[in-house]
Amino acid sequence: MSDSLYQEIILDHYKHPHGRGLREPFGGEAHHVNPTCGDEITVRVAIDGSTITDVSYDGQGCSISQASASVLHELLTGTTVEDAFAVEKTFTELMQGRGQVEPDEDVLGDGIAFAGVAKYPARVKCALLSWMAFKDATARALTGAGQTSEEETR
Amino acid sequence: MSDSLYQEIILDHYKHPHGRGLREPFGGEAHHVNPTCGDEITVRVAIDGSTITDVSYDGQGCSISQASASVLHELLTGTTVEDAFAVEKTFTELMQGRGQVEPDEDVLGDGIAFAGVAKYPARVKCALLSWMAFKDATARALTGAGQTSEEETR
Amino acid sequence: MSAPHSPLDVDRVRKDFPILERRLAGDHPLVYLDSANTSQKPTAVLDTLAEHYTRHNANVARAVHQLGEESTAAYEGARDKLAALIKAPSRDEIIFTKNASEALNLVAHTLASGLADDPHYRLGPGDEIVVTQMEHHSNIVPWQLAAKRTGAAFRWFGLTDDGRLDLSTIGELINERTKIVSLVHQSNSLGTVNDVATVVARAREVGALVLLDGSQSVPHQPIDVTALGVDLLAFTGHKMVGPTGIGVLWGRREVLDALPPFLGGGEMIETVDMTGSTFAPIPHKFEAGTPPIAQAIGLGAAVDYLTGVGLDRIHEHELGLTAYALDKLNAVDGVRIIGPNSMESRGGTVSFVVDGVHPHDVGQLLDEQGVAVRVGHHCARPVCVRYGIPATTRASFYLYTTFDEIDALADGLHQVKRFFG
Amino acid sequence: MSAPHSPLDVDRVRKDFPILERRLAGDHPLVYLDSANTSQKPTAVLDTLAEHYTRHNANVARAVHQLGEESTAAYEGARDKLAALIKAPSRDEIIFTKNASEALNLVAHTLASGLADDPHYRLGPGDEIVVTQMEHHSNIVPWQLAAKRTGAAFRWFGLTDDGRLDLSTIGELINERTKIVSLVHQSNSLGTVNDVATVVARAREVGALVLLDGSQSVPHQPIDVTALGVDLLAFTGHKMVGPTGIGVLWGRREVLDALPPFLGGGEMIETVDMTGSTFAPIPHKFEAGTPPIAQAIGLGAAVDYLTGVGLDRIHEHELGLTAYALDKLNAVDGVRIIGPNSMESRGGTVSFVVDGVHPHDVGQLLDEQGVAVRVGHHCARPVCVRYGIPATTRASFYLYTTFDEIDALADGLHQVKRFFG
Ligand SMILES: Cc1ncc(COP(=O)(O)O)c(C=O)c1O
Ligand SMILES: Cc1ncc(COP(=O)(O)O)c(C=O)c1O
Repeated sequence: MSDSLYQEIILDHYKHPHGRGLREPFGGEAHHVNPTCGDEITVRVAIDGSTITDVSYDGQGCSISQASASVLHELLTGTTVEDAFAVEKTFTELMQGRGQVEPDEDVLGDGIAFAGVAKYPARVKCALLSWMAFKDATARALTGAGQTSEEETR
Repeated sequence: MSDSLYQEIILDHYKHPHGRGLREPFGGEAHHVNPTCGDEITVRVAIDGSTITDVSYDGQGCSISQASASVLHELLTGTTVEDAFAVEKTFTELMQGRGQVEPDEDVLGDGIAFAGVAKYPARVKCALLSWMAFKDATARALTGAGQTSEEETR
Repeated sequence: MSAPHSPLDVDRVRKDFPILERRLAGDHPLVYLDSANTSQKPTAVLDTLAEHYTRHNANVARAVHQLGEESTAAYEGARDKLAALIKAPSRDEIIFTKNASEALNLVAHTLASGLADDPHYRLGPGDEIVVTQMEHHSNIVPWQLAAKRTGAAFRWFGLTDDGRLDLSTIGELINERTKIVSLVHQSNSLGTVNDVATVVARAREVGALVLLDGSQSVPHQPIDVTALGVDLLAFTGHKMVGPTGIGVLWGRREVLDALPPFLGGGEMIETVDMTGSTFAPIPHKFEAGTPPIAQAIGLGAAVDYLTGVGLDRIHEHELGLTAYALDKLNAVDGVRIIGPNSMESRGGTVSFVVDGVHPHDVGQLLDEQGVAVRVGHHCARPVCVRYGIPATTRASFYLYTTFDEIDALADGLHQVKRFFG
Repeated sequence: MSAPHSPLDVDRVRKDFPILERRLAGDHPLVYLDSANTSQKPTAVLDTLAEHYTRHNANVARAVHQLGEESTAAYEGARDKLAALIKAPSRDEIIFTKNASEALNLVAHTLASGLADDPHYRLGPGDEIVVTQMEHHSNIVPWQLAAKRTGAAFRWFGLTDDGRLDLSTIGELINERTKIVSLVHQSNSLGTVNDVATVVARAREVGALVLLDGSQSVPHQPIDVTALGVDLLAFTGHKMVGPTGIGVLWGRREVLDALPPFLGGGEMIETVDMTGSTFAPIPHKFEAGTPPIAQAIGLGAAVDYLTGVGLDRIHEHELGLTAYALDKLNAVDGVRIIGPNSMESRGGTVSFVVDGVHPHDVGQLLDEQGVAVRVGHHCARPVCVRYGIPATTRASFYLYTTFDEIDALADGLHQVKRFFG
């Protein structure tokens, strides 16, 4: 299964998720649901100055959505908000590239394992679920718009 | 054009219609319209006892609908009501037979020229327009239901 | 478990379906277990489509030329075939729609429009609409919208733990205020075949209409609308070896006559004037615009194909497959059937969950082995909510399904479990 | 009159349309002059359909398996092609329907449903709907029904003696009470191409929506929805060398977002609960149930074909044919053109009457010579009423039409006159 969607890295993150669990303190939280498959995730972001000090999460869903949250945690914890949004943008572009975009390991780290997912439109939503919740939670943390947002990710 | 819809007989009746024109007295009248092509006909029936003493008509439309009214006049004037309905039934069956019904010249006279029309569903309505108005007018004459009826023939 | 005998020569049947020779990624043969989603098409249907377009293509009911006559005859001939298939009392009772969803919406919209002369066919405040919790979204959403528009109440039958309609409250649920009961014949997510007779009997007592969603039953068994006793029946061509883009609404003449028009346009009229229009009799009243001509003709060919093979034999074949599949799946550790886990009143659609593995992952890994199943809520989300699961994996069978393919599914599930173990 | 030069290699084009080799009764070659009714299909479209059904057939948007991915990619790819064809700002603005009639009804029904949040998109008493007297029934009846349902007034532009919109009263007809103006781009019975810019400009002044019926224009000329300035555009696949069973509604995102859902069902939802549902964003919000998948893909191939030949060149070819046909027909004694009798703002559809011969007889006799035209009111009866005629004979052209075929029409008319003379 070398062509498989399920790269070793993804399976690893799925079976041994990094940084899972919701933690305090946090500046913004977002809960996203994929209505087509019922996957859901809650993401919390803690910010100190311009640095993201923690990304914590909890949720349930398929291996792709769960592993993606684990990678998200790993890539973005400790970066600046600006860098985090740049990574988020690159990851989203990779996912929406229908398999035509070359993944950049320097930027995406383990995230490049998701390159194959881009060929499966039905699964792209899974991979992006936590990233969209992250964007939302960060925006809330930055604007102080209150802690929680509920959303359905299409 | 031997296979043509337009048999000599039909053309003859179209160009030289028999008994055309609305006459008095009459016991029942019916006005029928084919909404798809705008053809219309008015048929009047005069009955004495059980005998149809006159079928008069006027209208406008294609050669098939006009020739058919002329044949109708010729076949049914002077017959008994019972015989007239039998002829009407035979003609209707021929028209709705999709070209599978063998026409009976003894019953239908010049009406057999319409056998070819049965193969053209769009034209069957034209051929039947005056016959349906006739049925209606006769029913009105018999029941004394008043003189006129307006109808759209489908 | 050895495969039981089938009344069909499935190897021969499969030769009629060219797609079944398709090789997938990794040179896996296609194991297509997603027929409840859409069925595959036999050569006979595809040839009919091609023949129509290359020899007879023309618009219907509007032309006096030869192609027009041919096309009209073929289109109306398809109506005859559909009428015969479901034993409709009259061919005029067959309305061609684009799919089952349009057929269901047609009924909901016309009842909600308020345009019917007879108040019996007008939904309003105080009226009740009854569906079930196992309906496809296409038989839920139109009624929710109709309720919202008219003020009628939207009510539903719940489900028992083993995947059946809970009819215990039928006496209260279907009552004097009920205008219509709309329910599925065979559930597309659970496989349950519903007890239509009981629902019809109660609806008759209170004078409610019954609309049956036959999307998952008409393709798989002989249907007789008069014996069923329902007022209306909706089904869809693409699930019965026909083309996409075509569905059917059957209704008793009296009911279809009483419903006001739905879509307005060319050919559904009797006469149009700027100051007002009158409408054609059924079936044309409900067929606005150029109908799916080639698709109706293709569906006619599909009916010929299915009746040629024999719907009773197809049904029997599927029952054999289903019994075999239930046995096989129940033998896989950690697999739990969602829906009836016995052969009583069920069809060839089997949903299940695998302990600890998300259905998306089940489906994807099966696909990597060439086994095509559907995962998700199958457009029947309330069923998943009822059973407290996010989604299921669903295998569904048809006349071309083999016992070997069910073995492939079971083998695939073992591999899924090893992979995520 | 000698045939003018055409920018198309029509002989080569004709080889792409297998039906054009058809021989009719009496071994007459087919002279197909009924393309405004429905067009013929090129091999490229038929091959695409066959390839889809025999290699990739599966339901869309619901499957994680390979066939499902392929089918979805092809279906959504067709949406991209349609968006490019009409220069839509976003692919999401392309809604697949079953035909133009459904597209037009979708707008009328959703405006009439009263379910929109924004009152701008809810018809009610005091509001006005404006159409024209040259609309196809599919753009009259839905609005008459909507007016009946909501109490809105139904109004229309009249026609001038030479077959054009009478815009002299536009200032009064389109006023502050006008919610929507729905008009045809090119008339299917008169051939008139309407002055859309003037209507749009006035509608903008009063804040009315403009829906354009492009059924007879999109197949025949390059279209740019932004340049046209309309809010919504409806057209139909079967008239543009595509399959039957597929149509398109384009709308500006803001407008489509504001309209409430139309048909309810599978895949137009975001989430369904028995207690209420939410809806998917466009385009899926308006695509309930299994869409006409193969038909949309086939229409995509039709778009490729048309753009490959070049819509500007097709348009120019048709203008040449039309000028030639007007000359030829005007030269036949007793033939009177219904509609513009000049080349100013008109397309390749020519209606006429023959003195003393009923259109049915004209059409039938032409058919006996292999010439297929349409006779009747062409689903635009008010036009016939306006000009005091029961019906017309209509010849309509497309990219595969030759100048010889127009000669055949003129010869046929001479024969008609001799026959009934
Ligand atoms: C101008 C116009 N509008 C609408 C339609 C309706 O299209 P359809 O029959 O494909 O729904 C037609 C063709 O029939 C037409 O010519
Ligand atoms: C039970 C049931 N009803 C309705 C539908 C809707 O059919 P379609 O998608 O063809 O409109 C389906 C299938 O999708 C179904 O399984």
